[in-house]
Amino acid sequence: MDSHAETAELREQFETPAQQKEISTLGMWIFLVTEIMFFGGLFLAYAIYRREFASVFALASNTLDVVIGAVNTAVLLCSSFTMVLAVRAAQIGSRKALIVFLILTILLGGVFLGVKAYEWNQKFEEHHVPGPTFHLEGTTQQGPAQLFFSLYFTMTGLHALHMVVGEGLMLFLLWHAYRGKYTPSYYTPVDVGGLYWHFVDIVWIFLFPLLYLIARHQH
Amino acid sequence: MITEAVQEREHYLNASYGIKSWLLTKDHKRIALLYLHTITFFFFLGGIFATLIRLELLTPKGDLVSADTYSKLFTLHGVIMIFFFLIPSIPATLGNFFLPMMIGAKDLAFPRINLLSWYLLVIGGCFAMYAMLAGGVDTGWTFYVPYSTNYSNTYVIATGLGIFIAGFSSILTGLNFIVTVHRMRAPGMTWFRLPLFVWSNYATALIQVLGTPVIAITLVLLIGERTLHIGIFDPARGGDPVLFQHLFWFYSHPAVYIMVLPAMGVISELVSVFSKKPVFGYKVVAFSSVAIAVLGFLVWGHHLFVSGQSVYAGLVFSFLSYFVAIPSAIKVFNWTATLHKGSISYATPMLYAFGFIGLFTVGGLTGLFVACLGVDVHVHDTYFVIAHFHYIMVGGTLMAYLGGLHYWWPKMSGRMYPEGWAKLSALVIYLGFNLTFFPQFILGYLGMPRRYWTYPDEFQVLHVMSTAGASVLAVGYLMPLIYFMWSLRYGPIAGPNPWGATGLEWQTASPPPAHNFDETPIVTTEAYDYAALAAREEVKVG
Amino acid sequence: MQEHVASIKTYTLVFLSLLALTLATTLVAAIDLGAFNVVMALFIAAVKMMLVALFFMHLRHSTILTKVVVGGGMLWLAILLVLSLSDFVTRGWLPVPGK
Amino acid sequence: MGSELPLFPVQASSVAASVDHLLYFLLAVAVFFSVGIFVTIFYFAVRYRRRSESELPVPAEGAMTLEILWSVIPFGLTMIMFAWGASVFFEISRPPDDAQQIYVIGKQWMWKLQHMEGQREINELHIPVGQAVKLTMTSEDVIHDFFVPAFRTKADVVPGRYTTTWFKPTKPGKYHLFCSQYCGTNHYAMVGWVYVMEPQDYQAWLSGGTSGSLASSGEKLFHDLACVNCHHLADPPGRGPNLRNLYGSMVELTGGAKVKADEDYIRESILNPSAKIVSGYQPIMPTFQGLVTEENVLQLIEYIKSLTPKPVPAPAGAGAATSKQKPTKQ
Repeated sequence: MDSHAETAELREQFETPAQQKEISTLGMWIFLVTEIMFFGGLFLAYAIYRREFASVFALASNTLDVVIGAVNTAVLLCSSFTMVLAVRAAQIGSRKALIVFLILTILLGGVFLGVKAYEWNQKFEEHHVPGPTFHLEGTTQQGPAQLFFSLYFTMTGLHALHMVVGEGLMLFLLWHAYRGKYTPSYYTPVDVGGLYWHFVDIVWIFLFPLLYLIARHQH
Repeated sequence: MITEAVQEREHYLNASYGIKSWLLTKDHKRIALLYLHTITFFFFLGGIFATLIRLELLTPKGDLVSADTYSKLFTLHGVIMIFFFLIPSIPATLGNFFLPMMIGAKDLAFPRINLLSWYLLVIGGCFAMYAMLAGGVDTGWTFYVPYSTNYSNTYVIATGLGIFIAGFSSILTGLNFIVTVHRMRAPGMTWFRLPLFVWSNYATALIQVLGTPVIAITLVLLIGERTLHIGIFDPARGGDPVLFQHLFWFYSHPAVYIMVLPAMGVISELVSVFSKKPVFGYKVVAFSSVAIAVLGFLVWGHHLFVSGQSVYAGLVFSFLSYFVAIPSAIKVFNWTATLHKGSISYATPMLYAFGFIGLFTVGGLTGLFVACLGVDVHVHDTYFVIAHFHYIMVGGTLMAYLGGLHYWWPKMSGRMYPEGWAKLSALVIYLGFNLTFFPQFILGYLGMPRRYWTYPDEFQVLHVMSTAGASVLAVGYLMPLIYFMWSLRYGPIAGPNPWGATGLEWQTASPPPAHNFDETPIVTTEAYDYAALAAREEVKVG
Repeated sequence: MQEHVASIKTYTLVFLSLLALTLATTLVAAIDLGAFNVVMALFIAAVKMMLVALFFMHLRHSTILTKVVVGGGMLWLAILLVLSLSDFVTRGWLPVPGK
Repeated sequence: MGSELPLFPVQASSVAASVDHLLYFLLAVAVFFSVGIFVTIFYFAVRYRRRSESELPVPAEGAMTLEILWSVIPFGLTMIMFAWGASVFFEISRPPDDAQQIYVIGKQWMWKLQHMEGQREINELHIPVGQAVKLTMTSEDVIHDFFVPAFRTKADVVPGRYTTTWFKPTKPGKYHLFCSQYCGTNHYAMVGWVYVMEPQDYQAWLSGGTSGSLASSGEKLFHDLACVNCHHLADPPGRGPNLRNLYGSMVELTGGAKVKADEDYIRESILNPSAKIVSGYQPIMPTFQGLVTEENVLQLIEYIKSLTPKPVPAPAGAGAATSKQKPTKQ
């Protein structure tokens, strides 16, 4: 594969570098629309079952630790912040800042995944994982309670998977940034990587209130 | 594969040789031929299952295959024909090959993603083939829960993964087409100078991008439910099986427009070229493609009228379903109007176009029957529905696919197909098709349910007629396979523009050079401007 | 398209408001607003989404086509949710079990 | 080669005629447009066939009036189809109040039908002509579908909830019953017959062999499962709400929501008690999920229904001595 050949110069089917950049971002945005529809299916299932089993969902949601959830959201927002600074660094061509901010983004992403792993582990210990060992205190409706946690694990699991892919993308960008490949006239991969990262952050922005904050007033 | 007889000019087929030049190609034309081979294989595989089903139904008793083999037959017929032949058929072969050429581009926006799309289809196909060879899947192509998750013990997961992967091939093709049409048109190629084939593939791409991800998440949930029992569709734990049907049909109804819209694009081209007239009401036909793509997403509930869906939702979906019928009707009227005062040639592609318009009209009108709440309660899940969607899929999309294949064969291979044999096979297919599927309308209204291994004796006469038609149809489909191969070696050499068409793809050589055009064409005329074409011909000759 | 380079100050301002909104939605959830809780949570999440999309994803000075693509994505998500829910919400309106 | 060749299904229910009239209208529109387009294309294809390769037809400009014409007219026709279809659909969806209740349980690959008088039938249904019948159906495993072509009615039978279909047979005879939602290997075998009989034949069939009405077996179960310990039928209220006069009434739940006590509510309260707690009571009732079969649930529902004296006289069909009127002894 001639990956070296397509560094800065133009791939053959495009007329101008600007056309190539605009096409890449347009392609990523359309890909993000497919991701919106992909997560959309899960949000539909969540909406239907929350409406049908409101009380059990509230009870189950209150077993999640809201402080950890909020802190984790802040961590992810912070990683978005460092990501956008990385893109800005690439725009103005300061290679060192680009590398620093990419590393920060990767680390913050790692922290988020670590906290998520800790939460999941906590759920395993409290027997809140759907299956034969499942038990949720305070309700006889164990079935719908398992439904909540199925949705919880599916949605956060899918989001975590997208985070892992994002981390891989960031490492790829870090490696090429380290080799000085990105210049103010050619930094499309960083911009496109940023779009993907911010999208994954937006998905979490919706997941956090829907999963954690259903009925905190009923504590 | 192509002998030296084709004049020794540099073109995309002899630009490079060897397996690597094909399996690692980034040329949209070569990728189109790779797709052509793949989907032809899957078409004949699905056809074998269809023949076995029809043979089994020759007699009321089940005496050819066992009951669960019969379930596997109709399931695999559905899965392979829909996901591995119909959905990729026109966009991936004719669309891949000609869309860039028609807009004057050197290639698609993302050539490497285009190759990845083909690999995804092949890998998905391998999963489906593994499931088939290992023991088949017996849930029906619709995979309804709770049967597919808790009660079937066949290869549901392998098939589901196969469709999941093949779905990404469709998404990436759609993404590629949208970006290409928006950003890589030749100078002068405004939106209203685009050939209608490009318009319909653009509308199809919108559906592929917006719809396919929902079937992806549906399959993820189905496989999750089947392996980990997450309970999302399990009624014992509060899950609702009707939710699966909503998620499934949200994609699967627009999917039928993924299958039929490119066919409409081909027909617009054929009708225009073979009556040497621009398509009547160009803008209306173009916008009706996009209208079908958009409205196609609002109507899926007509598959759930008797499923336990609420009565009021049934009203909403029936009402919206009639909106999506109007653009299709407009297209048929405009094609018919194009013929008026035209110079109509009876070349094989035009025979397929006539066949398409006739059969698609019947298919579309019976669609009004199943969208009507009162009648659908009776005909839902009967042979009436089977006849309806085969009229549109086989009578419509397949006819247009064959018509398009004949129409563009000289451009793709530099060879003409044998006209006489082609006309005969078109006629055989048309007659065989009607004999196969028209009796099924009557069967359906009589109440014969679908997916039945045996049936009451009084339905046998209609089933025998249908099976007879199926054998004629099978013969009709084998003929093109034979004479297309024959034409590659012995077919007469085709010039750059054998049909006198106005598209940009006919202004370059046949078969076209690797980069489509020696220099990027400048478009100055409107779409389908035959007068300008004639003037250009004189200039060249004079 | 990318000539415009936003200043660090704007990004920091957007970032801080995102943090503030996260805190706000967590605190608001503790107050019993009945059905309004969901609306409030989704509203705050939507504001945060707009902030990230407009500023961090440079949607503000993207091409019209990109904005249409994003709008289309949102609209299709709405079609999926609204039309599907139209079934689940109207169940039982006809006093016949299962209709 | 098989017996006679039927081309149109027999009309054997009150709704069949209206569905068929709707079909005739749709057929008329379809034939009109199909023939219209076929003939037009054939005529144009012959009239304007290509005489020579060099002829160049003058391109016609698109006529917007024509476009609007063949958009609005089809749209008008489709709206008629929609409205007429919707009215027939409501007729099919709403059973009349005096309909005779029959319970249907779909189970992988057989139909179990239960009459109020206690008769249990497998894959067969005997009903009197002229008497509307309401089927309340559920499934024990996958989705099935109760389809009687002669009656033009069909409804999916979904596990985990009740669905309803109804018909009023108008012609005595023996009609096909099909399962029309794929439910597994023997989906084809899940078929049966609906016998529509003259009223007196039906009475003769009815009186032959009955093992006590559904409500009486429900009452026995009510005691066996010790429901009576909490749900006292006499005055001192027990820990559970008194079920007398419950069916059809509006029940106030904790938190103020009001819900109608229909079959769905009773079934959910048996299988998922804490889903809806009546206000003023504690969520202490254990779940009976897995302890009771679908038939038991139906029997309990029928018994609870019998605790609500029916104001309207019993339907004509069930002339035999039903235990519905007399409150059974403790």
